[in-house]
Parts: sequence; C-alpha cells; structure tokens
Amino acid sequence: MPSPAGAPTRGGAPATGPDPVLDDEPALRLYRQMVLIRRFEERAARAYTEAKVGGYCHLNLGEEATVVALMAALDRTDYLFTNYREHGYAIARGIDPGRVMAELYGRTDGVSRGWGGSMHLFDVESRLMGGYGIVGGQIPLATGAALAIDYRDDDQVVMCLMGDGATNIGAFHESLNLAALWNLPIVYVVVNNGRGMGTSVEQASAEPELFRRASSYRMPSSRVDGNDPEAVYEAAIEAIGTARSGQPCLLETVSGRLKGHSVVDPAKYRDRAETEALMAADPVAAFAARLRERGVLGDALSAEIDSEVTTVVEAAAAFAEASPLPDVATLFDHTYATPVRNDSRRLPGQPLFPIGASMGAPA
Amino acid sequence: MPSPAGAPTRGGAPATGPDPVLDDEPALRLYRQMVLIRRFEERAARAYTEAKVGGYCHLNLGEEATVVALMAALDRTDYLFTNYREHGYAIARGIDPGRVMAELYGRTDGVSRGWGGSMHLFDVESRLMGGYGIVGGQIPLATGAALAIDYRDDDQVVMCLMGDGATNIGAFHESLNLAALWNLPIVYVVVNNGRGMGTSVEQASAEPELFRRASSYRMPSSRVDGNDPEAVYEAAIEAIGTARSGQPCLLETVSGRLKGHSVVDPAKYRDRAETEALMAADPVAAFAARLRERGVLGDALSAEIDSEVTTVVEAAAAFAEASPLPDVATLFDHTYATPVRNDSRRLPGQPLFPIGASMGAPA
Amino acid sequence: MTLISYRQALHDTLRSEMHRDDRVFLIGEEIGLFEGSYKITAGLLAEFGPRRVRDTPIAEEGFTGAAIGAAMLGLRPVVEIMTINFSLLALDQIVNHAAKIYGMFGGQARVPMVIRTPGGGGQQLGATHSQNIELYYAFVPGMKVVAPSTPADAKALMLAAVRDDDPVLVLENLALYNTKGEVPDEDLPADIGTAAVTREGADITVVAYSRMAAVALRAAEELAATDGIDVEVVDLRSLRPLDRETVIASVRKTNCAVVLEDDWLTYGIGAEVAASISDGAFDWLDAPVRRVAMAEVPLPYSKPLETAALPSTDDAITAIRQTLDAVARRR
Amino acid sequence: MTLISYRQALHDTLRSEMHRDDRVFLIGEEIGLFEGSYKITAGLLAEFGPRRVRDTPIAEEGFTGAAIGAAMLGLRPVVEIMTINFSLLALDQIVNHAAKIYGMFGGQARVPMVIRTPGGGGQQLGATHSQNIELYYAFVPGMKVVAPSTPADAKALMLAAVRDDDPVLVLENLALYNTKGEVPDEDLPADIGTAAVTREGADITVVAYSRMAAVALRAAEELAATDGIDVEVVDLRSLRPLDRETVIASVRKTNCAVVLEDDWLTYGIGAEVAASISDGAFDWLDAPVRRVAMAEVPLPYSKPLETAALPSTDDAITAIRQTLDAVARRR
Ligand SMILES: Cc1ncc(C[n+]2csc(CCOP(=O)(O)OP(=O)(O)O)c2C)c(N)n1
Ligand SMILES: Cc1ncc(C[n+]2csc(CCOP(=O)(O)OP(=O)(O)O)c2C)c(N)n1
Ligand SMILES: [Mg+2]
Ligand SMILES: [Mg+2]
Repeated sequence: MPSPAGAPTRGGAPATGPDPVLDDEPALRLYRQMVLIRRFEERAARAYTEAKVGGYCHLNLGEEATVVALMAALDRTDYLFTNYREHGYAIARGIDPGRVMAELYGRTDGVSRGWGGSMHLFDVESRLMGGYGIVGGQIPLATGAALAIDYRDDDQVVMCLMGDGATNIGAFHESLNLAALWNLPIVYVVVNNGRGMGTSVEQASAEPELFRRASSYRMPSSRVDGNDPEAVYEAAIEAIGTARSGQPCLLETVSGRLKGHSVVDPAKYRDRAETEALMAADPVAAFAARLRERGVLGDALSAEIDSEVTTVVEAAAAFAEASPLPDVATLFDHTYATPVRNDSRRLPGQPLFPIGASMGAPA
Repeated sequence: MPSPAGAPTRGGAPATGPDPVLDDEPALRLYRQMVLIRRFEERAARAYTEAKVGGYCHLNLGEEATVVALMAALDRTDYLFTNYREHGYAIARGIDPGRVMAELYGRTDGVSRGWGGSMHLFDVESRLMGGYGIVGGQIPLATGAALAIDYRDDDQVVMCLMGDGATNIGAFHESLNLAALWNLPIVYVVVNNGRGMGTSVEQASAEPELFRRASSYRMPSSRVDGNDPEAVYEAAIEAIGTARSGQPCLLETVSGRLKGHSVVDPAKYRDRAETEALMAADPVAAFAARLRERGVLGDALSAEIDSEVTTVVEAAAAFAEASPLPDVATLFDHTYATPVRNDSRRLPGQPLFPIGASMGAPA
Repeated sequence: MTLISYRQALHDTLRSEMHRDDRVFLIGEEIGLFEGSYKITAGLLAEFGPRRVRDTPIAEEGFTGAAIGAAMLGLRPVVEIMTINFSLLALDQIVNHAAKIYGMFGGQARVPMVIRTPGGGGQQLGATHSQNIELYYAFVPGMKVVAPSTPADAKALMLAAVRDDDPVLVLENLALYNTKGEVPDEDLPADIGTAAVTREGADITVVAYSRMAAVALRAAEELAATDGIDVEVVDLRSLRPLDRETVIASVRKTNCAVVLEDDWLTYGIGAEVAASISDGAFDWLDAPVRRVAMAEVPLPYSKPLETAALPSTDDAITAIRQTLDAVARRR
Repeated sequence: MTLISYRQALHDTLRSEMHRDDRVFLIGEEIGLFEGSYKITAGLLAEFGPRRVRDTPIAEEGFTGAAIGAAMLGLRPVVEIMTINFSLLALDQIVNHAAKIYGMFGGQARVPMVIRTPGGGGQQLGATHSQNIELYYAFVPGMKVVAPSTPADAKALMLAAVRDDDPVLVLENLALYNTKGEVPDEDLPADIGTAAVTREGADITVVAYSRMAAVALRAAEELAATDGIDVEVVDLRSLRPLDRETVIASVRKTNCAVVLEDDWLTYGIGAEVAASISDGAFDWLDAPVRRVAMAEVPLPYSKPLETAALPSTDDAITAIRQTLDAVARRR
C-alpha cells in the first residue's frame, strides 16, 4: 500500500493490534458518540416509518467508527463537506442532536431551518458546510473552500467526504487534479461502505482499491479499516497534518452499511452471508468488545452510556416534535441573499398580474 | 515505463534506433502522407487567411508522424473518434483531400456536406465517426461505440483520440472506468502536443505523465515518441491488438504543435527557445532525414513527392472552390432522421403563424 | 384493454420492445440488481441478462454518452437517468452530442436512443431532487421530448420513442408511477409531435402535460360538478415538437385558456404555450391566458413550504374560475 | 464619459474591482498566460499575479464548482467560461449548487460569485459552439442573469454582479466585444432586475437583450428614416429577475410589440416576454406579439445556412412592419 504521506499505520503494523492508540478517556468519548449515532439513526428510521420524516433518509449505521474518528481528528476551525449520509457527522461535530432531528422533521429549529431535510444539514458555527444530494457535487465545492483557505494564507483544512460510488463521477477526477495542481489543504475521504445503493465497489470501479486512484494526481493516499475508530483516528490525524502542510491527500476508510441504502431499501440484493458478515463486523459492538478487553468499559458503564444516550435521543425527538413547522409566509425568504427588484413572490394559484390590473381602459 | 500490454518498443530499446520497423515501401507511404498533411494544413491556413474558411481551424502541423502512423495501424473496418484537430486523420484514413477541403470551405461536397466545418469531419465509409469540438465530448461516444461492437460480438476496435488537455475533464475519467469495467475493445490515444491552447501539460495535469492515469482503471498504458512514425506504428499495432482481445488500453504519443492552437493564435506565450526546439524536432524533416540515411529517400524522389503532393493539395483547393455552397432551402433537412409532425421550419423573419391566420372572424 | 399502472405500462413496453428487437437494451444506474430506483425495470436483468440490462457506475455523463455512441453504431439504447435532476450531469452529452450529431455531420449518423427519466416534486426531496427541467431538452432542436400522463400514453409514447431514429427524452413523473388506467393490448405507437384533447368542453381550454394533465382532468371534473363549467383539456404529450395547432383549435373554440405546469413559471414550458395561444388565437381570446406553475424558489424540504410552492388541483380551479370571471367581465 | 469597446469596458471593470476588493479574483481556462480566448483579461495576470488570475485545466465542472466553494467561504470569484456552450459541463454545479445553496440550507451560506460567459452565433463555429442557452440560467430561481448590450451596461452590470452576494451570470456576446460606446468614468452599479427604455417611441415596442438589443436600435433608426415609424426599444438587461413592468408599461403605450432574441424560438427567452406582454397588456394589444428568433436547427457551419438561420436587422424590420400592418388591419 503506497502511503507516502497519507496515513501510515503505526510502525507498519495494523492499528487494530493490542497497543491502544487512544487513552481511556478519549476512547470512551468516541465510544459514547458511536452509541449516540447508532441510537439516533435507529430513532430517525422509526420517525421515518411514522412519517414524521419525509424525502430520502440515509443512515450512518455501520459507519459509526469512521464517523466519530474522522470528526475527532478534525479541528473546530476546519471545514467539513459531505454527502447526504451525514447525520452522524453533524452530531459528532458537536451539533445538538435535537437540531439535527428537527431538520429531519422539517422544523424551524432544524440546522437548516427545515429547508434542507436529512440530506442537507448545514451549520455555520461547526463549519459543517453542507450535506449534498448530488453524488460528487460536494467535491468541487470542498476543493474551492480549500482554495479560499490557501488564497487567504489561512491554516485550516477542508475535509471532503464521499462514498465509494462517488469516485466514478467526473467531478471527483476534476477536483483531485485541481487540488493537487494547486497544493490545496484538503483531505478527501472515501467512505467505502462497499456499495453505492445496490452496486458493489467491484461492479462500479475498475480499480476497486479506491485509494490508488489518487496516484493519477501524484496525490498521497492510503486505506484504513473503517470499522476501527482508533485506526481511522490515527490515519485521519496524519492525513489532516499532510493537508495542513499544503499537500492534499486521500484517505479511504473501509467499512460496511448495516442496512439498505436508505430507510426504505430492503437491500434484497444482498445474500444472507453478506448480511451476516456485516453484522459480525459491527463497529459499535467491536469497539465495545475492545474497550471491555482493555478494562475500560464494564457492564455498569455500558448501561449508563446506553441510558444516557437513549435520553439524549428521545429528547432530540421530543425537541423536533415540539419545534414549529415553517410558516408559508417565509417561502420567499431565501431565494436571494442580496434583495433584488422584480423577483417573483407568486404562489402557484396567484396570477402573474394582479387580477383586474389589465382591465383598465386601454389607452 | 509500465507498459504491460500497451505498446512496448521493440526489444525494450527505443524504436528510434537503427533497426527499421517498417519496410521501405510502407515507410515511404507514411512519409508521403506526412508531407501531404503538412502541405494540406499549410494550404488550409492560407485559405483561412483568405477568408475561404471560417470558424475555428486547428491544424495537425507537428503531429504528422503520429497521425499517419496511428491511421496506418488501424484497420479499414475499425472506428475512429477524434477531436476538432482532425484534418490529417481524415486524409490518412483515405478520404479524398478535396472533400476534406470542401468541408472547410463549407461546401456541399464536403465530407459533412458543409454542415460541420473544420471541427466536425465525418465519413461513414472510412468510419471516421466525427471530429468533436467539445473537449472530451468524443470520449464517452467512442466508449459507447466499443460497447456496441462488444454487444454484437464483432471484432472491430475503436480508436479514440484526444489531446493532453482533455485528460483533465470528467468525461475522460468516467469513460475509461466504463471501458475497463466492461472490457471494451477501445484504444484511447492521448495526442500529447504539450499544450491545450496556451496551457502546458505541467500546468494542467498534476500527473503530467498522462499515460499513468490509466492505472486508476487497471488499464494497461504506455507512452511513445510521437515524432517517430515507426515507433508510433509499432505501439499502435500493439495497443490495437490488445483492444481487439477485449482489453481496453491507453497510448500516449508525445509530439509538438508547430504553430498556435488555431490558425489565428500567434502563440505569444511561447519563448524563442521553445519554438526553436519544436522546429528542430519537426517530424516531417526528421523522418525525411531518417529515410535518406537509410537510402530510401533521395533528392529526386523527395522532389517528386513534393510536387505530387502539391498537385493534390492544389486540386483539393480547386475542388473545394468549385463545389457549390448549400442551398438555404436545405436548412431544415437534417434536424431529424425520423420525420415528425409539427417540427419547426420557420426562418427568423417568418411569423409563427401564417400572416392573417389569426384574422378570421372570432367564433 | 387492461387496467394497469403507469409503472407497469412502462415496464411491459420496455420488456416487449426488448423481445421484439435485439438491438434494444437498457442502461443506467441501479436498473438491474437493484431493479430500478422506481422499479420500472424490475425483473428484466433476470430475464434478459447483463448484456441487455446494463448496470452502470455513477457516471451520468459517461454512460449517457456511451449510449449515444452505441446508438451511432446502430444499437437502440434506452437510458434510465434516475431522476431528471441528475441529467444535468449528462447535459453536454445530450444537448451537444445526441441532439447535434445528426445535423452537425450533415445527416450521416443517426442517434436512435431513448432517455427515460422522471421529474416531479412533492416527495420532500428538497431543492436539488425535485426539479422539472424538461425545458432544457424541449428547447433543443434535434431532440424530441414526450411526456405521457396516463398508462396508455406511457405505452404508446414509449413505443414511438424506442422505434424513432432520433434521441427522444421520455419524461416520466414520480407522482404518476402508481396511477392506473386502461392500456390497449396491441402495440400502437403514438404520433410524436401531437397533442390530444383528453376531455372535450365548451367553456375554457386547459393545457397541461405530465402530472398536470391529470390534475387538469381532476379540476375539470370537479368544476363540472360544482360550477357546471365545461372544461376542455388538451394534453400536450409532446413538448418538442410542440403541437400548437391542436391547442389553438381548442382555444378558438372556447375563447380562453389556462396553462398548468409543474415547473417554474418564468421561462417555463407554459410560457411558450401561453405565447403561442396569445399569438395564434389572438382574435378569439376573451381574457389573458393564465398560467399556474411552481413558485419560483429552490424547493424547500419542509412539507408546508413544499406544498405551498407546488401547483395543486385547487390552484387550477382558482385560475379557471378567475379566468372565466375575467371573460365575463369583458363580454 | 469615455468612448471604449464593450471588451475594454469589461476588462477595465474587472481590473478596477480587483483593485477595490482583494477578495475578487478571476478563474478560468486560458485567462492568464493566453490572456483570455477573447482577451477580456489581457494583462491582468501580469498585473495581479497567479493568485488573483488563476488559469485552470479544462475542467468546467471542477473549476466552476471550486469557485462556488470559495465563494461560500467569503471570496468573490469571477469565473470565465470560455463560451456559454461549455457551461453545459458545469451546469450541475451552477444549477444544483450555486443557485441552491443559499435557499437549501435556509439562508446560511451566501454564494457571491460571477460567471462571465459569451454567447452568440454568426462566427461559423458550428452547432455546438454557437448556442444561446442563457435560458438554462434565466429559468432558475436563485440565479441572477444579466445581459449587457452596450459598453456602458457592460460596466454597470458587471459592477453590480461583482458586488452582489448571489451567483450572477453575466451574459456577454461574441458579436458585441468590438462595439463601442460612451462609458461613464464613475462606478455606478446597475440595478439588477431592471430593464431600460433605450429609445423612446410611440408606434411599437421592440423588446430585446444582448446583441439583439443593438439590432433593435439599428432597426428602429432604419425604420425611422425609411418609413417614419417611431419604435420604442426596451432592453431587458436582466433576464432573471425579469422586469415585466417596464416592458408592459411600454406596450400599454404603443399597443403592439415585437420581441427579438438570438436563441431558438420555441421555449426561448422571448416566449416568456411574449406571454407576459399578452397577459399584462391584454386589453391594450392591437396585434399579436411577434417574435423574431433563430431557426430551430443545430446551427450549420456553412455561411449561407448560418446566415439564414440567424435573426438579422432585416428580419426585425420585416416583423415590425408586418406587426404594424396587422395593427392597421384591426383598427
Ligand atoms: C449524480 C447522481 N446520480 C445518482 C444519484 C442517486 N444516488 C443517490 S446515492 C447513490 C449511491 C451513492 O453511493 P456512494 O457514493 O457509495 O455513497 P453511499 O450512499 O454508499 O454512502 C446514488 C446512485 C445521485 N444522488 N446523484
Ligand atoms: C469543454 C470545453 N472546454 C473548453 C474548450 C475550448 N478549447 C478548445 S480546444 C482547447 C484545448 C484542448 O487542448 P488539448 O486537449 O491538448 O488538444 P489540442 O488542441 O492540443 O489538440 C480548449 C480549452 C472546449 N472546446 N470545450
Ligand atoms: Mg457506498
Ligand atoms: Mg494539446
């Protein structure tokens, strides 16, 4: 695995070895976040089946290790661009789960005021620069954000997340080339969960070891076990450091997607063996087991975390439920940032010209 | 240079060595074509300055070795897709230079009946499937042509030409991935003439050794000296064979562009040294020198070729000049292949509804 | 005649055309193993195999362009673009290539292909996933664009599209997939470029297409029942070419018109329809042509906002009533 | 006031805005070393260096998207897309991202950027390089689209565009670059969303934009001289928002109108203008609104065909005369 400056694993050996990468406290913090995201996503799925959430709803189930580790490695002042599968990132970035859930419910207290929904979370304060629904659409944007940082001689980095399927779209190629040409401070993270909807990585990518594609731009890259939060954390720290020094890089995390592509997908294209293997590799259970092995997590603490997290998630749902729906009078509030003459504020049933307006006596 | 199945040079040594790749007769045939294209392009430039040719006009000056060698390697029944810099390919593919020139003149005897112009040469018989003006636009099309061949279990191949600059556009990436995934019979040829308009390869491509980009699709690739027709021929034969066996591949030919990007570009962005180096590497002169060295070309033959070619080119211009311009009555002949009700055949000055049509007495 | 859904009509037609002609094949994202995002192609991979039902990577420009190239060599690809929103990524291949190749090369190469893609809002999919941008194709000479509003037309127009030698965009609609209707058992391709009067009426002409053509019929029935208004409905069916004749003949009879559309008003499809009516039926019109269309905003996710922004049957009814009032005031 | 070309006005305005505001930078293909395909940016790389004048690879989607992302962080990029035809490759980034980001995230992120790009046929560039597809942007809520027809407006509208906090497409035109006109020396940004009456007249309103707004003035002068017809010309200047008020006020005065446009007739920009006039000036109109537009074909290369397909001053004159005849017949 060529990883000149990407995210080499400790001493050349896999980070999944016995040596803990993280101290107990940060390890537990990550674990707690993983459980929170797990429960949040399960709650979101329930809300969806109860028709409290509409549109498409894509969950991070199975990606919790990757999610929390990447976010732990990223500084507060760094920028994050991602796709539509982003609830977990928003939460791990520190946004109140209630505001995330409220967005799924389409309420005014949602992070995007109800305008975005599940696929389009945005938060200025935590520099979550958007979930985007067009596959690959965020990649040029994130590259441009890195350009802005470079232009200003600032020292933040941009992290740009994408799925495995997104590496086959033109925008990926164009963007990586630009970032490499211009030495932009950006880490592209390919969250390889094995499939884009029903299509496997092997069916979609002629080079299924996706991190290798960075070499077309002389960009360092590496691959890491996305089910291992400590390995991801270490790799991400390395990658972010590389990017901060002005060398863009790519990190591929390999994990699984426990459920269907979105809440409504029964994932019939998977056979039993695949499903079982995914369950067996469940990152939340695996990290819990590791922490237990290390003596960091016991039954009591585990139960405490579970109950605490359940409380947070229920509170989030209650907050969402209680938050008001947007007023129809606000429909035209966000078409333009700079007010402009003659912009349309017509509802579908209204005439283009006020009724009677053309009834005056002709000149 | 990794060239697993691309176009290795003979015995590992550069084909520019003393061993002739081609016998005398085919070598002379190529040389004659190179001179023909050189003179044709010079004549086209003159016609442009005389305003007989309009639009954009991009010449193959400096690429003659690549042009003739690639076309010599391609079978009659194979398909060719290319960009707008394609006069030479059309001629080397066996199309009458008069019909090519007539297209530049916008005449009815032009290969595209005057509808295409310099950038859009097309000829069913020689399977020149079009020059295309959108950079990279031909790459998905060519890939699809290869898909059709594969679909039918036929054994032709597609050759898809593009410039160095085109390797930075998304369509390149998407197409190569498809071809590799589906094992399509196609050879992508990157005609690297050092620049896309004024931009150098190094300024545009973070991996300037462009053939290496094929590795993102596990596609074999290689690079060859595009100023050496014998080396290109050998590499192309190899690449075409690979493609015919169902393994797409990429070949990069490295040559120069003797003049500006198009006829009107003075190429001021080049310094004197660069221009001189280009002139020194002139492939027509170099191949002439090699053939002289081998004793294949002498003064008399050289003069004979020159005069013969001059005659052909002048005849082409005369043919173009004599060919009629299209009749305005044919303007609506090529909007649709399948006739359809209610298609518009209105000229700009004509009313949408026949005049007086709305003047009948209202019901 | 059989009563089936719009989805089923599309599925059956594709299937029977694949049986009829080996050159017809399907290509697109998730159409095989996943059986299609909206299940139009369910079962076809199993029946025809991967040569005829080709799953692609996420590469709209690449696979749409590949279909164009395959069509140039004589195949008859049917491309599924998952929703019309994603077609923006393939627009260069469609507009600059599929639509141009026949003309640009002087009539030497045909591009017999179909692009199937659903439009439609109302599913809370947000600003980028709810657009109606058929305009982008209907505007382009060299393209043909059809928009079935019923299962019968889904069949007839799809048949015509597959058998046509030009690139045809078949506009489907998310909200129509489950609607049912009688579909003839025989294969009778529609005449591309012709509209249909789907309800005769004397009082006012309502022109619409796709989902709004169904809304128009609903509004007509409601108004017949409540107000005794006799609405004539013209379903455009084909957006390019546009059948102005049928529309104008209707308006010359009724002397007024309302246009319903699911896209944004300004520059939307309805603008051309309204302009054409105002021109071709100038001396017959007793009131301005009224348009009912989407509010001009990036469509919000939240339900009340989305609902407010999208044209409804009630909006159509309001516009029809107000137009007839305007007529009455002028008579 | 100084007499300069449209090209010079654009160049000077970009230059002075770059001096005024360090956040303004230029990005696009061949704008630096090559000095711009149409030389709008000549000399600016030498003056401002590669940080402010960024040459890009051929990657419209990538660099346009990068500009959007940079704008989200507060820079003010001015993107050059070499011609509007190539903008199709960036359409997803423009329509699904630049135009949506402000609304889709509930007003949290602004996208203060300019996309400059020329349209225009008549240079024998063939079907893919001669399109007028401003419609694709003018149709989209969230975008602003302006179309200067004079050097003065090139300055005023560019100033407004650069200083606006939304994505603004500035439509330039190949045929206008060398035209000259008086340009004020002060920096007076135009009011985006407003049309202008560029010639007052009593007999007929001609509505146009970009190149056709200049054609309209030429036709007006010619008709004044030959037929004594007094034409009022309205230059739209802004395609989104569209200033219907100014257009309709003019038509209510003249009682008839002709719309000139350089794009295809069916669904073109003129359709909305004609539909709006027919609605808003319904009781004032004495003849149908006539449209003069491009023939609906992929534009051929050959000169006689190209010339026949493009609207000319003579076509405008014919349409104006015939419209006035139609008015006379009805009065
Ligand atoms: C351009 C585009 N094409 C198609 C889609 C439909 N679509 C939504 S998600 C998805 C799969 C993406 O897979 P991947 O990138 O691996 O991300 P994941 O969903 O696995 O997180 C597809 C095809 C889309 N949203 N955008
Ligand atoms: C999509 C697109 N962007 C920009 C252009 C303008 N353009 C025409 S040729 C060219 C340079 C292409 O360079 P290269 O691919 O190296 O081919 P060459 O001209 O050197 O043969 C550019 C930028 C275009 N035609 N299409
Ligand atoms: Mg995935
Ligand atoms: Mg080049």
